[in-house]
Amino acid sequence: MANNNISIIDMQLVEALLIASDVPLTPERLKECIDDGHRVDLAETVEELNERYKVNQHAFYIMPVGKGFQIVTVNKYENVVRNYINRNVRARLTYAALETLAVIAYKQPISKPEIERVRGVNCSAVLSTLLERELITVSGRSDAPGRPLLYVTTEEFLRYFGLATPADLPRTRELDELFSHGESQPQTLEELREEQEQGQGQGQDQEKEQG
Amino acid sequence: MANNNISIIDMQLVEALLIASDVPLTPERLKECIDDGHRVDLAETVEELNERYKVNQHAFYIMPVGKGFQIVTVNKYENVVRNYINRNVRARLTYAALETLAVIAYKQPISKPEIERVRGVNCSAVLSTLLERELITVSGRSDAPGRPLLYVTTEEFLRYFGLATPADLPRTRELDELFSHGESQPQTLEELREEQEQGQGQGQDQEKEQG
Amino acid sequence: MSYKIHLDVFEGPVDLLLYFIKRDEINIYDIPITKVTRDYLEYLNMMTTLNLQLAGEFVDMAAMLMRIKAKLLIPRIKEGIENDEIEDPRNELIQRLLEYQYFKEIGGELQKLESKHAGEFPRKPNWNYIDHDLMPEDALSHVSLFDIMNAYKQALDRMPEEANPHEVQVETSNIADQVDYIFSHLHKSPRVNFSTLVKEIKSKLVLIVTVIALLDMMKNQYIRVLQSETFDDFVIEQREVGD
Repeated sequence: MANNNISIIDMQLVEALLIASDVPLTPERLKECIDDGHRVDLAETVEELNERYKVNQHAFYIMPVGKGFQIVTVNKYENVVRNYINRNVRARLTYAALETLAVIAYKQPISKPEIERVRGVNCSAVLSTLLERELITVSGRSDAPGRPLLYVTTEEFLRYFGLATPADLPRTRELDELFSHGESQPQTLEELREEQEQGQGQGQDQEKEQG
Repeated sequence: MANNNISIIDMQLVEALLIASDVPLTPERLKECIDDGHRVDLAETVEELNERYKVNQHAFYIMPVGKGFQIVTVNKYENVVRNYINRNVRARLTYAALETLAVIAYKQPISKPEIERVRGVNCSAVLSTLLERELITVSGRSDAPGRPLLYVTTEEFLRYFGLATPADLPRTRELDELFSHGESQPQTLEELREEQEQGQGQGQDQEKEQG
Repeated sequence: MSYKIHLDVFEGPVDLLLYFIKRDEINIYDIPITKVTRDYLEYLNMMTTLNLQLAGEFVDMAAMLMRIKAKLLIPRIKEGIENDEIEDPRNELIQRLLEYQYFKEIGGELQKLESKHAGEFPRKPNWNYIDHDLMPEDALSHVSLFDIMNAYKQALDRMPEEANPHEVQVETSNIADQVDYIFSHLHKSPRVNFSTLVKEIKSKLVLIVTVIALLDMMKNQYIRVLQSETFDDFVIEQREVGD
C-alpha cells in the first residue's frame, strides 16, 4: 500500500465505476461523474488499486485501454473464462436473429423474400444460423414465383416459450395494448388532477380508450 | 480469514467468472467449467469472498440472485455510478408499479384480468413499464376465457430487490393465511419452464410435440 | 362534511374504500355498507363536479356496493326463512379489501427493498478482449416471449406505412351526448333495460361514459334505477318532475 495520498473513498469510487461499466473509464468521464469539484487522479488510483489486487491475489486487474481503464480477468483463467462466456453469454441470439425469428414465428409459414420485405434487410446469414440452431425449419415451398422455401418455427421453439401453437403468440392487439402505454399516462387521481389543472385534456381519452 | 477450507484457487476461479460475466453464476454453470473430479462449493466460496471484500473495503460485493450469484456495486456510490452509466432515466418505481409487482410475484403466473381484479384498476400502463424494465416477462397463455397472456417475475426482479429467491419475498404472516388454501408458491420462470419441459403440461403440449 | 375529503392519491376504488375504512376506524369484517356507499358516491360526485374523468373501475365498484346494499335488504324482507343460511353479501367485498390491503403492504415492503438495492449496479463486463467461437446449444437461454413480441413489434414499426396492418381509431364521446342518447331511449319508452341501452355500444369508452351519464342523471333526479334481484340487468325509469 505504497501510496498514502490516495484516499479509500477515491479508490472505492473508481472501483465502483470500473465494475459497473463496460466502457473504459477515462479521466474525462471520471471528472464528469464527480460533481463537487473533488479531484481524483485516475492513473494513480488505478496503480494503487492494482497493487492491492495483486497483494490480495485477486483474479482480476485494471488494464489500460486507450486513454482509459477497464477491469479484466487475469491471464491464468483465460481458458476457463472463455469457455464460460461462450456457453453462457455469447450463445445469446443477436438482435438480427431474434427479430427474424420473431417475424417467422408470427407469420409462419413465410419465405425469405417475405421476411426481407418486413425486415428491410437481407436475411440469408441469419436464416442459416437459426436453421443451424434448430429454432426454425423448412416446411415446404411457396407457390409464389421462384417457389421460395417456406420457414416455420420448430417444436423446440414453442416448447421453450410454453406455447401450445404459434397461434398462442401474443397478438398485435395485445402488443398495442402493452406498448401504447408509457408511464407518463395518468394513473392516479392525483395525476389526473394535475393533468386537468394543466389543461391537457387529451391523455385521458387515450387512457380510457385503451382500457 | 475465517474459512480455511476454501483454496485461493477456488476463490480466484469463482471471482474470475463473476467478473467476466453479467449473468448470475450458478452451481451448474460453475460445474461445467471445472475439470472432472474437482469440487467447488459455490455458496461457501462466495461467502468467503464477500468477507474479504468487506475487510478490504471494496466497492462491490457478491449478491445472491435466484439460484446464482452476481457482482454488484455497493449502495454508497449510487449517484456517481448512475451518472456514469447514464441510468438517471431509471427512476424509482411508482407505487402502482410496486403494488402490481407484489401481486405478480405472489400469484405468478398471472394474467392481466386477474391482476386487475386484485388491484381494482386498469394495469396496462404499469405492465408495459414493468416489461420494459425487464422486471416481469410473458410466460405463456392462460386457459381462461380469452386465453389472456400470463406474466411472471424475472431474474432482474430478484436482482433489483436483492432477493435470493422468490421465497424471500416479504410476507405478512397473518394475512398470508388468506391465501393458504391451495394457492401455489411463487415460482420462477425457470421452474415453470422445467415443469413445462417435464411434460406436466396438459394434452396440448404433448399433442404438439408429436405433431 | 364530504367536502373535507382530500383528493388523495388513490390507486383505485378498492384503495379508496380502504381509505374510508381506515379513516373511520371501521371494522373491516362488519362494514356499515349504507354509510360507506354514501361516502363513496359522494366522492364520485365530487370527482364529476371537478370534471375529473371517472375511471370505469370506480363505477364498477359503485355498482358492487349498491348490489350489496340491495342484497342486505332482501333477507329482511324474507325474514324468518332460512335467515342463517344466507351468506353475508359483504363477504366478497371483505375478501377483496383484505387481499388488496395485503398486496399494498407488500408493495410497501418492496419499496424498502428497492431503496436498499436500487443503488447497487451489476457488473458489466467488456468481452472485446476475449476471442469467441459460438456454441449453438444454449441459443435461447436469455430470450423471453416478451423479447420475441418486442422484436416483432420493432420490425412492424419499421415497415412502410401501407404495409402496416392496423391502426388505432380515436373515438370521442362525452357525457352530454350520452345523456341525450339515454333520453332518446326514454322518449320511446318510459322504462328501458340497461342491456337494451348498451346493446349497440361497441366501445368500452362509450360504455363507461354512458354509465357515468346514468349516474349523473340519477344524481340530478332525472331518472330512477331499479335493481332486479340478480342484478344481471337493471331498469332505467324516467322520473316525473317532483316525483
